[in-house]
Amino acid sequence: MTYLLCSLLFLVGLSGVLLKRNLIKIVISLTIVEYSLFMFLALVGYKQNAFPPIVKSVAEEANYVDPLPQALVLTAIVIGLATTALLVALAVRIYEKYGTFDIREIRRLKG
Amino acid sequence: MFVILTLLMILMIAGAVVAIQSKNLLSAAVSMGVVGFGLTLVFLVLQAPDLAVVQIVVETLTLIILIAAILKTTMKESKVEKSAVVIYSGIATVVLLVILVFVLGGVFKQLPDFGHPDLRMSEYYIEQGLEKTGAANLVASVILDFRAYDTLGEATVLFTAVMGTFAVLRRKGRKE
Amino acid sequence: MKGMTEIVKTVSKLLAGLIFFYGIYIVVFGHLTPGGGFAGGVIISGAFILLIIANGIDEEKIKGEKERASFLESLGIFLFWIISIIALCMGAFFFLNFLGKGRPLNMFSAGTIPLCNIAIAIEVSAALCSIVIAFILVKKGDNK
Amino acid sequence: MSSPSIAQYLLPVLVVLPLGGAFLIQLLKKISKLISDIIANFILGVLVVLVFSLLNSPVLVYKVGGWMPVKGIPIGIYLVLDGLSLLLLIIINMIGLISLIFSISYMRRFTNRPLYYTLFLLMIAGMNGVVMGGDLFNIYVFLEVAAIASYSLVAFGTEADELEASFKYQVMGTVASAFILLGIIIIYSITGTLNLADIGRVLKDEVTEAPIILTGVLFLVGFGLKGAMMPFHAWLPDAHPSAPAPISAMLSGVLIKAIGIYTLVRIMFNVVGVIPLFSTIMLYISAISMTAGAFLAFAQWDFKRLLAYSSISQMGYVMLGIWLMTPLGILGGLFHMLNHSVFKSLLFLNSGAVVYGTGSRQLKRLGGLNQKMPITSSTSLIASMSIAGIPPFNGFWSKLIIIMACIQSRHFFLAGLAVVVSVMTLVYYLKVQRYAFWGELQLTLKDIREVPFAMCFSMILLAFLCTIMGALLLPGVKELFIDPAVNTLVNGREYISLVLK
Repeated sequence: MTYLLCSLLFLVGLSGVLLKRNLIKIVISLTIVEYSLFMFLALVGYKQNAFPPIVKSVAEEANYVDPLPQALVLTAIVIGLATTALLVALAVRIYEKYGTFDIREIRRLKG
Repeated sequence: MFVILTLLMILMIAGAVVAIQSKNLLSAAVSMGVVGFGLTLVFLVLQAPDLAVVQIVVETLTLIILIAAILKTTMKESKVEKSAVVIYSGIATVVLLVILVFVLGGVFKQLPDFGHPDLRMSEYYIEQGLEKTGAANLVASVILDFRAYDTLGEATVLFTAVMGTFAVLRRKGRKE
Repeated sequence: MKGMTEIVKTVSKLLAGLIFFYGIYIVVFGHLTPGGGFAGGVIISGAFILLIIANGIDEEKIKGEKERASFLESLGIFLFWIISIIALCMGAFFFLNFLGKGRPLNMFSAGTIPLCNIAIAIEVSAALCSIVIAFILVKKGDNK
Repeated sequence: MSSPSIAQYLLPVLVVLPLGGAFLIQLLKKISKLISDIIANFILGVLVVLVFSLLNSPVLVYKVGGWMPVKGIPIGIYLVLDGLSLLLLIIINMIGLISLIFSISYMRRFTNRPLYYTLFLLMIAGMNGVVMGGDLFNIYVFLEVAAIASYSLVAFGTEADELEASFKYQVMGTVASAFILLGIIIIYSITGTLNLADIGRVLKDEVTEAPIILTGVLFLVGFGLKGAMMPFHAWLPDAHPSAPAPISAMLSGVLIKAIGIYTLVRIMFNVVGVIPLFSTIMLYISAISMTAGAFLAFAQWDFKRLLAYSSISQMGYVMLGIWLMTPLGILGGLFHMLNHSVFKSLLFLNSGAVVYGTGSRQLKRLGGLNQKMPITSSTSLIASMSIAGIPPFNGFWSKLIIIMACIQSRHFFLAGLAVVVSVMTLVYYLKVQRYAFWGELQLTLKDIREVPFAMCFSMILLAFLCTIMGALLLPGVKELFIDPAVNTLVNGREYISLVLK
C-alpha cells in the first residue's frame, strides 16, 4: 500500500514533466520525481520496530534499520541538488535570451 | 506509525499536485517546499535521522536557489490555452500513467513486503560496522568506508554542477 | 542588491555565528551522531548565505568572494581526493581506512572518516556559497 | 590484508587521475594561461598509455577499500576490467586525447579555457568510472558525473539555441536517470545486494519474474534515452550540433556508447540474462533507428545536424549486430562500434574545422572548400568513404560482418535493410562532399585559410586510423583487441563466476 502511494507521487511528478510548458514547472516536477525515488529508497530499507542505525553502546545487540539504502539516499539527494542547480541556471539564462519560460514560445522564436 | 506515514504521503501528493497546477510560480515553489519538508517528516518516521538532517537543509537551499531565480525573472505562469493538442496529450499521458500505476502495483506486491527487508549485504554492515570502521553512525561508516568510492563520485557530481553553473552563467561564451 | 531592514540585519549577524558553529558540530561529530560532511557543509553555507541575503552585497566585492569560494571548493575536494589515494600510494587498496580505529564512541575514533567528513564539509559549503553568489550576480534580464 | 597485484593497481588510477587533474586545474588556473592545457593533455596521454598497457590482461577484479567478501557475499565496491570494458576504455581515452589536441586551437574562440578542460576531464573520469564499475549504484553515480559534465559542455557557448538544446538534453537525461534509479531500487529490494556479479548469482533462475521484467523495461527506457535509441532520440539532433566541435565528437563518438549501449548490454548479457522476447524488441528498435536515422539525415542542410542523425542510424547498426546474439553478430556490432567512434568523431572535427574556417554550418552557403582547405576536405573524404562502407576503409568490414551475421541467422529482411541504409548513407555523405567541399568556391569564402596545426594533426591522425583499422580483423591482431570483448558477451553469465571466484 505504501509502495503504491510512493509510485503515485512518482507518476504525478512524471505527468508534470510531460505536460507542463513552463521551464520552472518542469524543474519542479523533476524535483518531485526525485523526491518520490528517495522516499521509495527509504521505504525499502525500513524494518518494523527497529532502531535508527546509530550504535548506542558497544555491548547490546539491537536490530537496526538497513543503513545501505540510507547511504544511497544521501548520495542521490546531493545528485538531485546538483541537477536542480544546473537546470535552474539554464532556465535563468534561457529567460534572459528568449524573454519567456514557455517552451512553445521558445521553439517559435528559435525558428 | 503506519497511519502517520500514509497521512504524510497523501499530504505530499496533494502538495505535488498543487505545485504542478498552480498559476503563480512562487506558490508552485512554496508547495514544492511542502513536498520536501513532508519528505523530511517521512524520513523521521522511517527511523532515518541522517536523511532528515540532510533533506531539511538541502530542501531549504533548493528553495533559496529556485526563488532567487524566479525573482530574477517572472512570477506569472505562461497562459495555457485549451487547444486540441493540449487536451489530447493530457488524456494520452493520463491513460499512460493509469496503466503504469497498475503495472507498478502488480510488481510491488511481489517485492518483500514493507517493513521486512531481506538484508544480504548490509547484515555485515550492521554486525561489524562499529568494530571494523570505528564509527558509531553506521550510515557514516557505509558512506565513508564501505562505499567511500560512491561518495568520491558524488562529491565530484557537486563539483561538476558548480563548474557547469559557472560555465552557463558566465557573461560571454564566445570571444569574437 | 540592497540588504533588508535594520532588524533583520542585526538578527542575522547574531544568528549566523550560531548556525556556523552548529554546522561545525554536525561535521566533526558526523561519525557519532546523525549528520556528517554533507549536512554540516550545507548548514555552514546556510550561515554565509543568511549574511549575504540579509545584509546585501556590492557587485565588485562579491566577485572576489566568488573566486575565493570556488578556490576553497577545489581545495576541499582535492583534500578528499588526497585522502582517498594515500592508501593507494602506500601500496595498499584505494580508499583504505589506514588510520587507527581508536576507542569507539568518542571523537577520535573512526580513522579517516572524520578527516573525510571535514574535507567534504569544506567542499560542500564552498560549492553552495559559490552557486548562490553566482545566482545573485545574474543581472535582472539585461540583454535580450 | 593482501595488497593488489601490479596490473590490478592500474584500475583505480584510470578514474582517479582525470579527477585529480580536474581539481588541480581549478587550483592552479591562476598561475599561467597554458597550465590547464599542459595538465589536461599530459593526463590523457598517460591514460592512453595505461590503457594500452592493460591490453592482454586477464579479467581483473579490484576491491575498493580492501573489503574482502564475507561468507562469499561481496561487501565493498568492485572495479572489474574485462574484454568489453577494455574495448570501451580504448575508445574513450583515444578519442578523448585526439579531441583534446583538436580543442587546443579550436577553443581559442571560447572564453574560460580552464573551465572547459576541467569539465572535459570530469567527463572522461565519469565515463571511465562507468565502464569499469562492478557495482550497480556506482555505475549510476559515475553516469551522473559524465552526464552533468556533458550537459554543461553542450551549453558552453551560451548562445540562445545552445542553452535551449542543453536544457532539453538535461531534462530528458534526468528523466532517464530517474528510471534507472527506480530499476536499481527494485533490484536492491529483491536481491538485497548491489554488486553486479552478486545480483546475477541471486537472480540465476528467476529471470521471468514480474519485477525483473519491469526492471528490464525500466533499464531499456533509461539507457535507451541516454543512448538516443530511436523512440527516445529527440534530444540528440539539438544537443550534438550546438556543442563545440570536439565535444560533439566526444558525445557522438563515445558518450552515447559508453553510457547508453555499454551499460544496457552489460546488465542484460552478463547479469540478468536475455529473454528471447527482449532481444527481438531490441532488434526492431535498432532496425527503426537505422532506417529512420538515415531518412532524417537525408533531409538535413545543416552539416552537424546531418552528422547527428547519421549517428542515430549508425548506432542502429551497432545494436543490430549485438542483439542478433550470435558470435558473428556481436563481433560485427562491437567492431562497428570501434570504427564508428573513429570516423564519426573525425566527421565532427571536420565540421568544426569548417565552422572555424568559414563561420557557417549551412551546406548551402559552403562550396569548393577543397581548394582552400585541402587537409580538412581530404580527411572528410576518407571519413565519408569509411562511414558509407567503401571497401578499403574500416566501415566496410564491420558492416559486411553485420550483414553476414543477419543472413547467417536468417534475418534476410534485416540484412536487406542494412544494405539499403548503407547505400543511403553513401548518398547523403556524397551530398555533404558535393555541397561543402567540391563545386565552385563561393565569393564570400575567397580569403579563408587552412585551420591551425593542432586541428590538422588530429584530423590526419583519425584519418590514418580509419584506413588501417581494417587490419584489426587479421588473425594476429584480432585476438588482442576484439576477441576478449566478444567472448565476454558470448558467454554472458560467465562474468558472475569470473568476478566472484
